[in-house]
Amino acid sequence: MDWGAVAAGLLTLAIYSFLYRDNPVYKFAESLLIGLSIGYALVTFWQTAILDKLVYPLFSHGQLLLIVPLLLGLMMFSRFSRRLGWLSRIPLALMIGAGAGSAIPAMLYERTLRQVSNSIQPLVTAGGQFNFSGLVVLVGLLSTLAYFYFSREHKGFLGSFAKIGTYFMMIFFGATFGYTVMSRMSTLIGRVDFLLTDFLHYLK
Amino acid sequence: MRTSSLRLIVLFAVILPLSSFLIASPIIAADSPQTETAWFDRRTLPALIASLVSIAAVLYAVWVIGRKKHLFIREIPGLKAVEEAVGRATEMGTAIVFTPGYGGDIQRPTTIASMNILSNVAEKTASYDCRLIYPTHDPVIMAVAQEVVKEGYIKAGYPDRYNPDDIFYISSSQFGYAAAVDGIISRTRPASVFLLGTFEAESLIMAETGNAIGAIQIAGTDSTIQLAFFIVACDYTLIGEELFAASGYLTNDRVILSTVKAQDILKLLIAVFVLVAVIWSTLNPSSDWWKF
Amino acid sequence: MNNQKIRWTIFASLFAVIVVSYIITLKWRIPTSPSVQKSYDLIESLPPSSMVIVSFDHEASSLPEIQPISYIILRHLFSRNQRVIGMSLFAEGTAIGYQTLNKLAAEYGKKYGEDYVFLGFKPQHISAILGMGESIRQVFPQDYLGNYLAEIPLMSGVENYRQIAAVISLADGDRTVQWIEYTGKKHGLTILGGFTAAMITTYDPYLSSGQLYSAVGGIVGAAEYEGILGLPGKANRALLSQTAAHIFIVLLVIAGNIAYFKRRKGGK
Amino acid sequence: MSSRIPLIVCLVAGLIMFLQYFSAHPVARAMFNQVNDWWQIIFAFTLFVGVAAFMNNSMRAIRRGKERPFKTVSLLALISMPLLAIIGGTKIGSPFLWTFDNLQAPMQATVFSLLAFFVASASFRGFRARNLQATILLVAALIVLLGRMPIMAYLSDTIPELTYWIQDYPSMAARRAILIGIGLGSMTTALRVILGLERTYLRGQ
Repeated sequence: MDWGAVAAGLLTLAIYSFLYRDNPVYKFAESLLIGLSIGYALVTFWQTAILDKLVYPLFSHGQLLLIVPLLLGLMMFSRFSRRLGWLSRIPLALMIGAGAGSAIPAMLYERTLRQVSNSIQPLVTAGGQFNFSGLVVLVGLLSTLAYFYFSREHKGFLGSFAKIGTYFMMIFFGATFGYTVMSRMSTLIGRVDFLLTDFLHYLK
Repeated sequence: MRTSSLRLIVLFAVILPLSSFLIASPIIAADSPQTETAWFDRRTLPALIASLVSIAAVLYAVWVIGRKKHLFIREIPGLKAVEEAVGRATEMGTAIVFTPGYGGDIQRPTTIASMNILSNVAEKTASYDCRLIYPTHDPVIMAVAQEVVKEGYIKAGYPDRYNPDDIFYISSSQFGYAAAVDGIISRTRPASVFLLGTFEAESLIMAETGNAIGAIQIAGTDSTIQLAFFIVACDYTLIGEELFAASGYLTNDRVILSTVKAQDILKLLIAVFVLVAVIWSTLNPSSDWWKF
Repeated sequence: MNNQKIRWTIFASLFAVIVVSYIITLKWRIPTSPSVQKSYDLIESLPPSSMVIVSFDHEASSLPEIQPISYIILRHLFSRNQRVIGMSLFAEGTAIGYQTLNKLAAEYGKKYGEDYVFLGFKPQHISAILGMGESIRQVFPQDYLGNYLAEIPLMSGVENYRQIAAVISLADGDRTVQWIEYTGKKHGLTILGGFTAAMITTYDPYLSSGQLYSAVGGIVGAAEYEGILGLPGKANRALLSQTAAHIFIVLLVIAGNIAYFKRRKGGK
Repeated sequence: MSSRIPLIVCLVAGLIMFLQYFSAHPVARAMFNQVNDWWQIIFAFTLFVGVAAFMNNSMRAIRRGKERPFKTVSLLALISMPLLAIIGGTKIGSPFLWTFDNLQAPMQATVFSLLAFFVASASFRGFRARNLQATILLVAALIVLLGRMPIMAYLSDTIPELTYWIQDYPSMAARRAILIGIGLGSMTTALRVILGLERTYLRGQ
């Protein structure tokens, strides 16, 4: 008997019991999942960060610079002290600052420049035909941008133009929802497959 | 410290190296052959120009527009609801659940924007004496959120009401976190749920559970796909940039408000750029100067 | 009906719809798209005991869509007695790849180390792809289980891409693009793709230029493949379940509107 | 002092990371990797802090008798993973991986699959034609739902084509504009952080 499949099957059903209502069986599965996943994270980070990036390079290869992150990491523990608690803000400031610094050009390039440049297409195709889709993109982009214009009340021309933008956004939201149904259903089909095949051995 | 010395720091630390960098970069770029090891990577030139233009716009907005007496920002529907949401939780004597989503870490500006709203919500919950529960998947976010909430409680004048145990790390696994938040929502039955930050697939798992217990839900995210689910399942949704503007609107922070103005200036520039480029490409299909 | 009861009804019906539609196997004759037929023909035309690399370039979350593809392609390979070198360019694909290979190899009575092998995962995928063109052993000195490649019978005589008949990349992102760009021209490797439905259009340009030999897309592609082989399996079932689920959701949207307009009429 | 140092650290770290983006020089790349490694080390320590707080809370709850059985399950599960890893390693066939594969992973997959149910309940409730905008949302969703139905490829050419057109043009245009806004908002937020104008997290005391 495959005890793994039995355990997995029972836990699968325990999680599904939440769909009826919150209950002790779900709560048990939830508590187990929380505990296991925290433990798993501890092991993973111990191996990939502490051992591989700190302990081995520092003690086996003598990369002394690594004392800095070691100290910064230890400073995090000052949170448990009332007097020295502010020390933990130094590693936090380093992480926040470094993240913000790389975010500026990265965000501008990926989120802004690339999107602008990908939206530009000639309104007349090579064959001399009017490019209706291109016009739709142009109007959609500009009107949605108008919706995100905060400096003025949305009245008059700006108001109506921004309103067109909301229609485009609704198309986007609706289409995205419809588009993702397939992958969401796939996850359920995957579990049903597991239950019927590996747990109940109903299907081969 | 404050403004004057801040400006000095900005001037020396940012403007000088950047401007010399900008002047020098085309020369360096023209001189050195494009190698994989150049000091200045020519492929990043568009990002560099965009960064400098943006930084200029932000500094202009903070120093010039920021001086104006009244900074107008259009109404954002979800924000009026924040007050209502806290009020309702107090009235009903229940808690508020606030969570930042699985997709973000502290590196992500969205998380910082979410923190600003959290700070405002914390001030309100402090003065109404309403419990604020903040589960997160990221221990760094937990640490920062504790600082933010503590500060909010101090600012509101009730430091003793702050309970660090209510701002906690719950699991690093996406669906461990989702299961835990679902459990918290269905057990504490909060009157209001705030889902603000970068969300992934867990968005709808949380939003539907919140909906099932009848909570007012205010969501906001920069994950475009999850926006669709929030729009369908939540009462109010801050769409993308609205989340960033919201933090200024709520805190009435002049700096944030003026940077929102800078964003508007840049949006105008982008609109003009797009129009010019579309006309240009229509008249001259072989051109591609607008390709990055 | 109150909201809670409506929710329960919806949940129970969805579960029933999926389970029932998954149990049914339809013996329908699905028309085969040219790209799937081309993939089938290629594997069919390889001489027995050819070396094929199967790379699991996807994450666990897209497993439901990718797995039917990997199953049917591996079934085809093993039934034709081809030899399979498994690997992954995604950390998450590693365990999945190993388990999938073992499961299907067992079905066909294949032996690890003689008929198939799993090399494991390499980060920095571009340098891994490039490096294997020089020497596979350099990039993967050991297999996933820690055996040295020199000691694995299957790998004797396998130096680099020159001994490889084809690469099959099962991807939910753009990893296959890197296979195409870093091996295609230089080593003249034949590359097949297995993709999630969402990714198919991304690969259209590579298909039409011939850089990508052919592709099996989504569960539709997998079901077509199962159809050719006459082995209706997971994809056939999933195809029916997906269709049923989509119809169910459409009906729910319509029912929601009917309920809304009825209530509004009653309210007035 | 206690409030100045974090601000300076933040500014310096931000500037360095900003500038390295524009360089392909090995020194810059190495520095970037260095900072990334540091980041992971600090993150791991922060994780220990978070886990310590979690265990602390659970122990206190157990002592108070609040939800005793469930907190005990969490704690035992938490401790068992590192223990299993120490005893049997983390390679294939180890009890650690068995636990992950047969307990944790299936539960995670199941929680993920709850989404299918919630997509269903949300689509019953969320697509009502209340006004023009809601109607557009409804129509777009219905067309794409039909177009994405796997067997639709055999039934009709128009609906799948229309679906692709919607996704590639009107929907994409709105998505791009949303992304542009997010890019700008992120940029100004990050800039405020580096310049010390945004320091909710560093204030206090």
